Formats: sequence, structure tokens, C-alpha cells
Amino acid sequence: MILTREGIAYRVAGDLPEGSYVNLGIGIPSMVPAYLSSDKEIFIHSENGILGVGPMAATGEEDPDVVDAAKGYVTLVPGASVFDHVTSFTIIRGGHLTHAIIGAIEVAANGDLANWRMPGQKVPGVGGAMDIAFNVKNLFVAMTHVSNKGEPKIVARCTSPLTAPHCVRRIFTDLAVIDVEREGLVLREVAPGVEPAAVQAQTGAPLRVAGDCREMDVPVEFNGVRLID
Amino acid sequence: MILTREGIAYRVAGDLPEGSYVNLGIGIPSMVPAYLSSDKEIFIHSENGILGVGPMAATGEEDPDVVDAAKGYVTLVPGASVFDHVTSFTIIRGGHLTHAIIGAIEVAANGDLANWRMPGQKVPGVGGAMDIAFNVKNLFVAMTHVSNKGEPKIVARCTSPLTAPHCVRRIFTDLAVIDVEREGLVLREVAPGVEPAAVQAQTGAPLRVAGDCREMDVPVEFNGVRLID
Amino acid sequence: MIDKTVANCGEAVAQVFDGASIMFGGFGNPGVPANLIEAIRRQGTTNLVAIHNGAGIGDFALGGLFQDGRIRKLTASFPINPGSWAFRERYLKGDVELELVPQGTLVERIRAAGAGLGGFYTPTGPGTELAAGKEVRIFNGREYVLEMPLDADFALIKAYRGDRLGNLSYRKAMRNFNPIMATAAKVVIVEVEELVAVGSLSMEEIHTPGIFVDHIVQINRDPRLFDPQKERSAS
Amino acid sequence: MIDKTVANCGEAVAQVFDGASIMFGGFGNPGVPANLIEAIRRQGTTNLVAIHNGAGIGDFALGGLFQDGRIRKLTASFPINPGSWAFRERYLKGDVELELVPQGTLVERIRAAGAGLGGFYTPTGPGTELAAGKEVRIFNGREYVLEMPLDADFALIKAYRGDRLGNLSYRKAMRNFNPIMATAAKVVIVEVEELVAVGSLSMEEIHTPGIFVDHIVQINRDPRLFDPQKERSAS
Repeated sequence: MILTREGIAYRVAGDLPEGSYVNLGIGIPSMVPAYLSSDKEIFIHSENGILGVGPMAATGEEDPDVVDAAKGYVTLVPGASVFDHVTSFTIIRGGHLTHAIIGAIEVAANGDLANWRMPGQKVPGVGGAMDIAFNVKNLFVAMTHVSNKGEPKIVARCTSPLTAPHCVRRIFTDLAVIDVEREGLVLREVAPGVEPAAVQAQTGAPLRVAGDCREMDVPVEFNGVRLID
Repeated sequence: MILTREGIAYRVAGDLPEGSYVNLGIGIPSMVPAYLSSDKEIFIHSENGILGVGPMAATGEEDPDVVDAAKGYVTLVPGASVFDHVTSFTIIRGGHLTHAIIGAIEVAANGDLANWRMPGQKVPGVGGAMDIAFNVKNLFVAMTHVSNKGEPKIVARCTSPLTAPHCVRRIFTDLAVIDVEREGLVLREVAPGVEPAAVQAQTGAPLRVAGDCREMDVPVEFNGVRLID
Repeated sequence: MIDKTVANCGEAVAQVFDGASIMFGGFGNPGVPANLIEAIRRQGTTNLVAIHNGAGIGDFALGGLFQDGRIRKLTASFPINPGSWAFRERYLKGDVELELVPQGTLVERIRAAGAGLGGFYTPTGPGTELAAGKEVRIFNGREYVLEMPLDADFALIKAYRGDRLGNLSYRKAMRNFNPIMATAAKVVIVEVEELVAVGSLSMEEIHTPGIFVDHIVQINRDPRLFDPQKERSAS
Repeated sequence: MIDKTVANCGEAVAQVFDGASIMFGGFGNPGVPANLIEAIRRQGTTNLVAIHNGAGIGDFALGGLFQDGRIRKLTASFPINPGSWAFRERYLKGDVELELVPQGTLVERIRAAGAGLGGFYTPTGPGTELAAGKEVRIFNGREYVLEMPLDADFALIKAYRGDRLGNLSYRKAMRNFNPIMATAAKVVIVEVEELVAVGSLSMEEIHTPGIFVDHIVQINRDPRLFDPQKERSAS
């Protein structure tokens, strides 16, 4: 059994303690807030100058001056603040965020991240990805374990252009939770019923299985959403 | 006849056009606003984050949160804005002020300014003087022509530590208005009844007398204040 | 009396010349000076160098300038919004040069120009292709890239409220690049939704002091800038 | 629930240790966190490295720390206010080291630390004794000095209003160094005149977002900080 995209987001949410200040990338990372426990106060940062992004605005209730970094119309939570781009990147570059969660094209065994330019992509765009990858303390990757073509996205060495070297701390996929440590990748958790060897088989770099490697604590369903398939 | 300190301030005020954004040093420069025509809108900048400094606050009407760079309790004019030190020095260093008016210990013929450390001064302090001297387009010096000891303050070469090299545009004294030009000092105006030769006699560097050198347009008295002695 | 107001957008941008470099404020739609940009489009100005986070959306405002072939170079961080098809077409045809800059470096370069700095060392980029050819220097064991100031002939920005002195206040997330671009261009032109009397902006809510502003014009919010349903169906 | 409030100044500064580097906000009296500083004085912390624009005024707050011999080094731009006699005496006795920095360079160095930059080139200083021994580099024909970031273990700052999340709003000219110091220290401790409920600060009036703040304490304005008549007669 493997996690759905929602399941990955659920698992990531469990790693964010109260008081976290978190920047979220597009895709799976953007789904994390739906799974944050309402008794944990956590502030979501958006590059365009918001601290305290809330859920997407309901249809008809969009505020023309409130979008997130993905340009979607969002709401703001109580206690949210707004600021200019200088302050927003002071927050990022100055290391003030506690976490960032981003997608990846590839992650290498040494923590190198490639997520800004697909092979063959003709028009490049980087946005705030490099500032985040170079400067946020706890950089978490949330992604499917393998590509659409079934190829490992966790690799010995990235072939796509790097976003930043040695930056990823932890990888959350539909199969596993993997830490990037000085000696290499450490398998910490596996999806329910998945053997470490099966994770290794879909991974392009050697995994050391942690002594306390365990099954992820993710329910099959949450609020009617399927988390495990 | 020579100008009083108030007279120098009056003469400087005449050089500030409507729409000027001006930083004022302590001493004679701080007296300039009293002589600005009320039909000219001019904004006074203070290093500590004010654009739109007004007159000193009346006794008993001081606002504890409104001081100027000299730490005096001042008022704010309509349309004043307040900001942090970063923005305040963006304004100074970025060249956004139109004028700054400061005092000097010495000004050299090449425009070098010394105004932050007196000879023999044991405890140094520089404040915003260097940022202003290095970066404001029209840097005006307002000072007495000679020191308390009667020595020229306009010199061939500064002997006190420099605030900035080649920065002064125009010098206003109790005797004269002198421009710093590429070729050296040019005497533009003299105090009423003062001969150019008398100005030269009290100046430590050669003056070229401008073809249209004239008497300063300063009245003997203004609002009951003596401008010329 | 200082009066920086101008009657309409056409007058506000009349001095923008062919070949000018222009900073455009905004991120997504919020804070985009769409009315000023449309005025530039109407007056036919061309051969422009644009500085903006993205590359415009749709066939309107900055997107429209790309569609009309008026821009020869773009400095941006994220010109790949799905709505930026006008830029995309021009870029793929080779009509537009692109200088791609990480978003934090883009804003910091603009800030350096506005604050009079000669350059700065940022930790973002060493070892990536966006730092290729740039000076890398180590401070306290960490690598930094030397980045240079980025200024422009004009900045076109948008604010919520403003007065005749150029004091500006922004609403919520429309602030983004606007205040910093206001510091970094020779001529700064602002569109505001409300022109208010001097003294009616709270001193603590003025985000851009008037000293940074040259011209200010009151506009109506263009409905093409806010159509969540259409945007939703397009993405 | 995030709650950064602490009951009193003593508790707020309890973690400040001997030998710590501390940024002190304020300029003149406005924005000086006098109650926090007095709490440090009471708890006896010593051997401190201070970063402040001036050197304190009178025998109170920062002036008091100098009087009591608690500060071994000061980084400042203008330590020569007539009221800074406590610093002056210590400095002339050789008890305090002074690093003198132009005011704009001081604030920019603090900003560089808060914004994660490795250093920057400022046009202020080349050819003067304050740039002696520093790297000078020419960009576009102009000389610039390389200046390095300045951080600290603690920042003690003051704001007007704040909430339990650490969001802060400053009144008039009390802002000065406070917002930027809040970005540049490991631990940021704030005194506010009013602690307000979350959501009651206007979003456009929050000058320091809570992310920069660690501890916040509500104080009463100390009358010793505001006595215009006494100050007038002293100068």
C-alpha cells in the first residue's frame, strides 16, 4: 500500500510543531495545511509578503489584494501580517523560517536538490525556490517516490540543474520518510505494509535502514479523504 | 558688516526651492527652517526616521516619541511620514535628498569636508555625517567664516579627519557665499559692505571672484531678529 | 505647494521613452499598475527593458506589452506562470532576452540600487547555473555570490491610497515589490485607487514616503485584473 | 497556542548571560527599551557587548549599565551626546572599547545580518579614517567599502503595541532601529506599552511581524525617559 498525495501531506503535517513558521511550495506541499491539527498554531509564509496564509477563499469571497505565491486567492488567519518583498526575503534568506516544504524533480543522497528546471524545459523560472533551498533550516521535500515514468527521484547524483547543494533534511514520499544525514540516506519510516527492501528497490541511492525504522502513522482515511491506497 | 548666525541661516533658506527634501545638521543649519518662506513647501528629513520635521514643540506640548536627530522634541508638519532607520538611510545613501546643510570644522578648496572630529577630541562620534556628506547631491556648508581663534576654516587642505572628500558644493558664511568648482573656490556673494579682498584675507585658499559677484540679499532684521551686525 | 498628481494615466507616462528600462510592481495581479501599463501600450512606446517578478498574465497590461512586441529584455524570477503565454511566445521566437534571477536576489538588487549600495554578497546561488560566472567569496566558511544593484529609468507601481505629496499606503498583499521599486528608479509613477487629502493617511500606515514618488494618478480598479472565476478556469 | 508574553521584565531578560552581545533599540529616548535594560542592570549581568546608536543618557538604562561598569565594548555611531557622561568616563579610563561606525553603515550591517547577507559595499567612508584597513573596491567609477554583517545574541527593543504572537506596531519616531534589530539577534525581547488581542492591530500597521520576536512584556512608560524640562536644562 502506498500513500496518496493527500497522505504524504498528512504525514508532513505531523512533523510541524506548534509555533512553526513554514513556507509551502506548490503541489503536495500546498496540501499540508488541510492536515494541521487545529490546536497547533502554525503560521504559513508566502513569498509575496504574507505571514499567516489561511485556506483558499470561498467562491465569491475572494479579496483582489490577497493571493499566495501560487497566485491563488487565499484567506488570512487572525494575527496575520503583510509586508513588502524585502521583508519577505529577509525572513527567508535570514533563516527566520523554521521549515520549508517543497516539491522536487530529484533529491541526491548528499541532500542536493533539483526542483526548478525540468530537463528539456525551454522557458526557465526559479521564483523563490533557490532562496528557500539555500537558507531555510529544515528543508523538507514532499513528492512521489518515483517519477511519472517510474524512475527514482531519489538519486546518487542529480542530473537536472541544482536548486541548492546539500540542503534537504528530510524526504516524505508515498513510500517512505527518509532523512539526509552526513553519511547518506537513512530510512526512518515506511508506508503501511511496505518492506524497506521495496523502498530501496525504487530508490537510486543506498538507504541505511534506521534501527527504529517503523510504519508511518497515517490513517487510511481522514475527513473522508483517502490517504492510503 | 557681517551676518549673524541667523543671517547665515536666512541666506541658506533662500537657496532651497519648493519641493526640496533637506537634512539639517546641528547649529546654524538647524536654524534654517525659521527663514523658509511659508509659501514654499519643503520637507525636513531627520536621520531617526522622519520626513516633515516642523518647529520645536512648545513647552508642555512635547510628544515623547517625536525627537529630531539632535534629540530635541519637535513637531511634525501635515503630510509628514515616519519610518525606520533602514528607510531613513536608504533616503540618505540612495541620493534621494535634494539638499543637506551641515556645519564644518574645515572645508578645503577641493570640496573636502572635515566636520566630525575636532583636533584633540578624545571621544569620537560620527552619527550620520559621513553618510550625508558622501551621498547627498547638494551638500551645503553653513558656518562662521573663521574659527573662534580667528583662523580660516576654508583651507587649502583639511588638517582634521575627513568626513568625505570632494563633497561640498556651496559654502555659506557670515562673510560670503562660495561655490566649490572643479577649478577651485569661486566667490559668488559677499556680506553687505564687505570687499572680496577682505573675504580673501580671511580665507586659507585662493578665491576666484565671480564676474557677477554681488552683495547677499539679506535684510538687517527679520521678524525682530538681527541678521546683520 | 507640492502637487505630484496628474490628471490621467496618459499624462503620467508621457515621458516614458523608447528604449527605457522600467520596473513594474505587483505580484500576480495584486499591486500591478495595470492602468499605467495600458497607457504605455496605447502611446506606442517600444524597445523596453522590463523588470518584474513574472512576465505578465494574459493579453493585458504587461502581457499585452509582450503580445505587442514592445519589450526587448525581461529581468524576472518567475516568467513561467501559465498565463504568461505572450512572453513565452516572444521568448521562444527569440524576440525577448531573459535575465533570470532568484526572487530574493531580484528584490535585493533593486533595494541595493535604491539604497545606494555598490553590491552585496548573497548566500543564494553558489554552485547553481544562476551563479555561473559570478564572483563567489567565502565569509565565515560559507559561500556567497556577489550581486550588483539593479536600477531603472522608471518605476511603475500601484498603491491603495496616496496624497499629492506622494505618500502611499498599500492594502494587504498588494505591497510586494512596489515600495522597493519606488526607491530604485529615476522617475517613479504611481497609480492609486484613492487620492486622499494630506494628513488623512495615518502616519504609521504610510509605507512609501512621498520623497520616493514623482507622479501620482488616481485610477479605477480595472475589472480585467480581478476575475477569480476566469482565472480559476484558466489554470 | 503561541504565547510569547512574559509576566515582567525580570523574567524577560533572565536568559541574558554574562558576556552576551546585545542590540539596544532606540534613538535618544524614543524607542529605548529602558525597562528591560533596568532589569538587566538589576540582575547583575556584566561583561556585555553593546550595540546602539549612542551611548545612553544619564545614569539610567544604558547610561546606568556604563555607570555600573557592565559593558566592555560598544559599537555605536554617536556616543558623544552630552548626556552620555557615564560612557565617556568609562571610555576615558580605558574600561570600554569603542567601535565607531557611521550611522548608515551601522543600520545596514545590522540589516545584512538579519537578511542573511555576507557583506555589502557602501559608498560611505572611503578615504576616511573610519574605512582605514577595509577593502575598497570601485564599481562604475565610484569607491565603495566592504562592510560586514553585525548580529548579536540578544536584541532588546521597544514598541508601542504588540500581541501575544509578537506582532509589533511603533508610534511615530520610536521606530528607528527597533524593527531592524528585531531581525538580527538570536533572541529578541520586546517591551510594549500596550499588549493587545490578536487581530486588533491593523494589518497595515504591523511594522514587525511576530516571526522576528521571541518574548514580549507589557510595561508602563518610565517617567525618567520623558522629562523635556530637565533635558532642556541639561543641554
